[in-house]
Amino acid sequence: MEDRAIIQLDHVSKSFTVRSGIFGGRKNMQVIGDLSLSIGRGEVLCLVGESGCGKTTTGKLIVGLIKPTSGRILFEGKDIWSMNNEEFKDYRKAVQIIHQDPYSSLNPVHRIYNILSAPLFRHGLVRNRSEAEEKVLDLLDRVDLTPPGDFIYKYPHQLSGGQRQRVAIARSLTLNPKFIVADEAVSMLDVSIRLSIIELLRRLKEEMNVTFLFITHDLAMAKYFGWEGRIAVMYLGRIVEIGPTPRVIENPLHPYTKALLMAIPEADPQVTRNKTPMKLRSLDIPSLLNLPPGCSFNPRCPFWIEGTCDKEVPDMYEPENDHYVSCFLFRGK
Amino acid sequence: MKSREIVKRIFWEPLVIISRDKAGLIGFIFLLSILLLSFVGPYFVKLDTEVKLDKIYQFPSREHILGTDNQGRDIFSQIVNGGRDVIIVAFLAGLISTLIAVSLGSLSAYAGGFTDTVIMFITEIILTIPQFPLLAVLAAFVRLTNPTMLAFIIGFLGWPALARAIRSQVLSIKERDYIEAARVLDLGRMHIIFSEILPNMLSYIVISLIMAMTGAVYSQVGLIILGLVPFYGHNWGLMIQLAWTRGAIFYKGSIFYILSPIIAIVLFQWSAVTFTRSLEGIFNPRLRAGE
Amino acid sequence: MTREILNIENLFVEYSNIRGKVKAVRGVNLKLYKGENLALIGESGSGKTTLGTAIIRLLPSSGYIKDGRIVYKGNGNEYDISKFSEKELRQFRWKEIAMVFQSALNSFNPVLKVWDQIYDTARAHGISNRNFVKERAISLLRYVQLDPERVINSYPHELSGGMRQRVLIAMSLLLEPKILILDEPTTALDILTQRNIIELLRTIKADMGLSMIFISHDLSLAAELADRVAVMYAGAIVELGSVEDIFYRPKHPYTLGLIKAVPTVTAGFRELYSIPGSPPDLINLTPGCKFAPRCEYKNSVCEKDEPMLVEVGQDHFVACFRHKEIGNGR
Amino acid sequence: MSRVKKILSNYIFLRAVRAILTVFIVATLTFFIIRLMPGNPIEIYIGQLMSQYGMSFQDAKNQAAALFSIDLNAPLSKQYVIYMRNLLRGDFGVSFLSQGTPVALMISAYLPWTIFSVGISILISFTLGITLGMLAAYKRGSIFDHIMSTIAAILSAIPNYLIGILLLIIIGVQLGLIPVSAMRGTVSPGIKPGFTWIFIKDIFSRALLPIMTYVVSTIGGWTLSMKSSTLNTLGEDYVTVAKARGLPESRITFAYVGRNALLPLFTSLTMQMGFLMGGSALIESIFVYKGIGWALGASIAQRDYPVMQAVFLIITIAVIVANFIADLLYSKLDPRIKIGGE
Repeated sequence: MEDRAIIQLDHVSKSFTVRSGIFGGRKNMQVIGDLSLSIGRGEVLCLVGESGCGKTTTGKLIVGLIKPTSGRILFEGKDIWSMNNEEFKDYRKAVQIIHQDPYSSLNPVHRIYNILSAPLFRHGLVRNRSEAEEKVLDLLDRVDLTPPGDFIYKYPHQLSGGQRQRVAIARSLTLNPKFIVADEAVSMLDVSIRLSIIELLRRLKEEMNVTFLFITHDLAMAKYFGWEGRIAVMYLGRIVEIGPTPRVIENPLHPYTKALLMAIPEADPQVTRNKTPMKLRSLDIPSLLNLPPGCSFNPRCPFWIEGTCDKEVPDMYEPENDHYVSCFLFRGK
Repeated sequence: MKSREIVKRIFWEPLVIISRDKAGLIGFIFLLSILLLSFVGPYFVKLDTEVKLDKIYQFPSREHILGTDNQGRDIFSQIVNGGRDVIIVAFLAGLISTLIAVSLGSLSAYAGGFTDTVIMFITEIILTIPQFPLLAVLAAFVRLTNPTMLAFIIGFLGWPALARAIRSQVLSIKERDYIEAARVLDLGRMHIIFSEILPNMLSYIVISLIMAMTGAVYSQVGLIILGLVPFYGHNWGLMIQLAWTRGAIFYKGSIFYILSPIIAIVLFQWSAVTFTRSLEGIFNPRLRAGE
Repeated sequence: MTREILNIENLFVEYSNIRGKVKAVRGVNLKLYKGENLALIGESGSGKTTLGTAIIRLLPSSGYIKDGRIVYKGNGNEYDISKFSEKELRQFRWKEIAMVFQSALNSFNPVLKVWDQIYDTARAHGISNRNFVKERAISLLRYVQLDPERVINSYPHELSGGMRQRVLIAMSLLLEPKILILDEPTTALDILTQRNIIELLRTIKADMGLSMIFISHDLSLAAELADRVAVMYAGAIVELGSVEDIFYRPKHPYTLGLIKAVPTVTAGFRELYSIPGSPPDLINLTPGCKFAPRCEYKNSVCEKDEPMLVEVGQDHFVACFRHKEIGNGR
Repeated sequence: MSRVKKILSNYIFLRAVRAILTVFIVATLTFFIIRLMPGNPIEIYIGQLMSQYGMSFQDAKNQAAALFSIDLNAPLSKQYVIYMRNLLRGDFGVSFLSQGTPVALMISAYLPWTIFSVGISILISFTLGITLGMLAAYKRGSIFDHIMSTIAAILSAIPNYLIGILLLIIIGVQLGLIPVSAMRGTVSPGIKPGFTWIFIKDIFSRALLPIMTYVVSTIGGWTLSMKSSTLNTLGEDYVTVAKARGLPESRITFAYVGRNALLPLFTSLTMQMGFLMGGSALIESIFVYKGIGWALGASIAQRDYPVMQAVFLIITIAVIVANFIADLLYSKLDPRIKIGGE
């Protein structure tokens, strides 16, 4: 897998300093702790976790919007923060992001044409207006905004949420990317529209051979979009379990993953009413400013081993082939 | 873009939007009239400087539409000729304040960290010092010799509140997802500042400029009334100062003499503030597109 | 068991804005029975929240009830809520029908302690014995698994989202209302907290036997908690039936589409698809079935007339001309 | 958090530190402005003494040094230290014109009147303004709202000194209700200060026009801000929930809407204090109300530099102290900022 990897995270950590006033105490808030991850070319990796677990930060680190506090992020084997200008430009073009909120991801003062043509002009993909128009129409067509002529000179506010998200997707495609981070790309959309956006992403992935990091809080969507890929489950800034999607869903190993799967309400009365949720030791999520020592899930975990889980941080163990878990229950297995 | 479309976008659409808000429209009309009166009017109405002792404190008549002053001079001609300098100084001062505020405010927000802390600390300090006394004290020290200097002094003290507001605007726009998208698309810093951030702040900046202008009118006329601006030939502020120091205001018949410049200033301030209500719409495509 | 407690008759609600009149609720007929859980399901703009707030007459100032009655049957009497005076409404709200709002985060006055807000509520309904209220508040907070001593003296901002939601639920039980309306009670919460709230609501239902109305865009909440489900589209109820009917024998193409649009995690794969197009403009409504433009079953009749709710099975109603053609389960 | 840290990050503590720091900086600025400005007042004064009274340079310099309470022969850094030390002792030097009168004494005679008139005005204007603003918000769209909002918009656009002049003309001259030309100063001669009815009546009647001016010129701003703040608050979920809980209208209006709508106005309150204290230079000059603002105007007109410098400093300090008090009030009203830490 290493040689095919398009993106690798090598012991990446990210902290923010939180200050209160001029003399207030500075506190280190570790959002990502020692994250190592490798995403193969053409793969779909679903990053799943609750809000505030650090999954959006991971996405921003990968697209180079923020710098890691420590560790390296490699694109095609090169550390993005020690690239030369030429290499960094190529990386910028190759790695794109689709945001969650289609209402804030499009600049309200620009028409769709301007939004989509700016990167084309900037990177010399078109030379004049008629070329740009042609290319923009083609992009709109590709994201099923048809007929594209109806959309090209509209402002974002004249479109519905689903249509805006399609424009945002079209924008991410302008530079023929190799890798796209989709950060909760459907969670703000109406239920009946979500699936069509997911289908669009799936189609683009096939047509353009794009690698996807699909960030979501919705395990069902992850399962649906990433069945052929892998799922990584994140909790308080760390990946606690990672493996091929079918195995993580059908045979979850980490207590947190298990708790999630047992807790998720499902749109099927029989299925959902027959669930027996896991009894957690505590309902409260620890604050990132005040993380518990040892495994961060230990204060809530029913399988917690006193003296071990609250003292040491577990490594990644591989009890099954390609299926990793960071939990002492699997040490030595 | 065809030239007709440009004309339509720059002139016609804003007018349509202005006409939508009633108060804003009235403000716009008044402001335009005052500007015309003060900048074009002097070519038609000469300043009456001739002392006519037989015509002191006359009430409005066909000959003198606003009556006459304590030396029998026509008040209307004084009003027409007394606005230009006040407005020019206010505009210059407002422009300087806005320029400083926009540069420091955006720099502070964009750079963040230590730069931000320092700029904001200085801003807060200047903000705490009462502006008018500082101006007055400075005016006493610095020999004010011409209007430009006055505009500079007022402008250099008027930026802190604006800078703070601009900073928070830039901070909030900077965090929007479309800025992130532009960064990921490598559209360049210039594009991000001038094409993504600035257009979203344009209405805010123009409104700030107008508010800074009204603030400058306040300081300027205040200084003139206190007698701290020695060089002036003739303007609305000076009319008030003369009426006050020479005791004209204590005379019942002087009502038109004293009221005219006051009303001129008040109308200018009010119409400028009211006009800003329409400006929001001119720069906002959501309102522009006519939804 | 099936005695009705609330009867919404032919209700129309509109909002006026600059562009015109938004027809948010159009001719809704709905009964709520004693002790049942009813789910109102729909997407944004379907009118579900408007319907919910109309029941306790808390529409935003631009909204008004245009027509229809909301009949509440309690204490052996019938009251038309839509005719209540302000004073009657004040006494009625929270005592008879309480409502838990979407954003528990903002449901509390940020400058008052939890206790003050609880006591405010009791006092507004004539209970001013501090010790009595305190005891009741403590037992309710304990019931929703909170540490009463700590919570009662906290300001809202000192509590987490899940805790605030539980405080609000505890507060909604303060006056032992007959009906509890919950608007998206779990939407903003993380999954483990959601589960906890769902379990809590289940316990409340078992313990107290009150009637609940759940308003949600989330089908799974209905699947979890509802006895009956009403599906809303463009301001009207398009299908109404038992939770099994709705999930396993849907008869309206929209219901079918919604269910097929949501993947499940633990169940096996099933065929999924999404509904094309987007919801209609509620200001300029076209004639005919409002769902027709997005419907694969539509024919010329659908574009002319709007279908009424008809009974297609026991207590199963659907508003579709072509319901016979819609698949029988999966 | 340790206890020391807790105090260090405490909101009030931080505000106090900032206030003291600001005073220090302003005092320093004043020192350097006086000495480094092109039209250095000390040199001008020395020049004056030499040309008018034919003094020798050394004599003139000594007299100037005594007036400014500065040792002009010392290096600038030492002068600065002495200046600051004198300030700490409350020694601001002596006036040019009324020679020999310590500036500190003059300030203690003028300052209370400005604090009295401006303070009362802010109280009246703030209370009235927020009441009217809330009413306008509650009756949004009504004739009352339209009229109130229009008047408020016009009033807040007029410079306060013009309102002062207008009041003087209308009430004093045209209607002749108040003998404006006789009303000079803050207290009628012969009336003894104390908690007597006569004294209180007298000081209020003399402060009447300045107070009216301040109130009329600020009330529009308060009405408009309170209206928009109330409208925002009325849209908050907790207000809807309070209605759903069946709370009486009065309780919602005061404890739920009013108190929260008030909070954002505190920033303007601190700004307003500075603005009014500063504007008092004009207002008090117009009415010849002998407060600190009048003293500033007079000292500038007569180029009485020691007084000017000290009065300016005192006005600034008064504003900083007033801001600090507003901050304290704010922290009492909003529980969310009590703890500086988290």
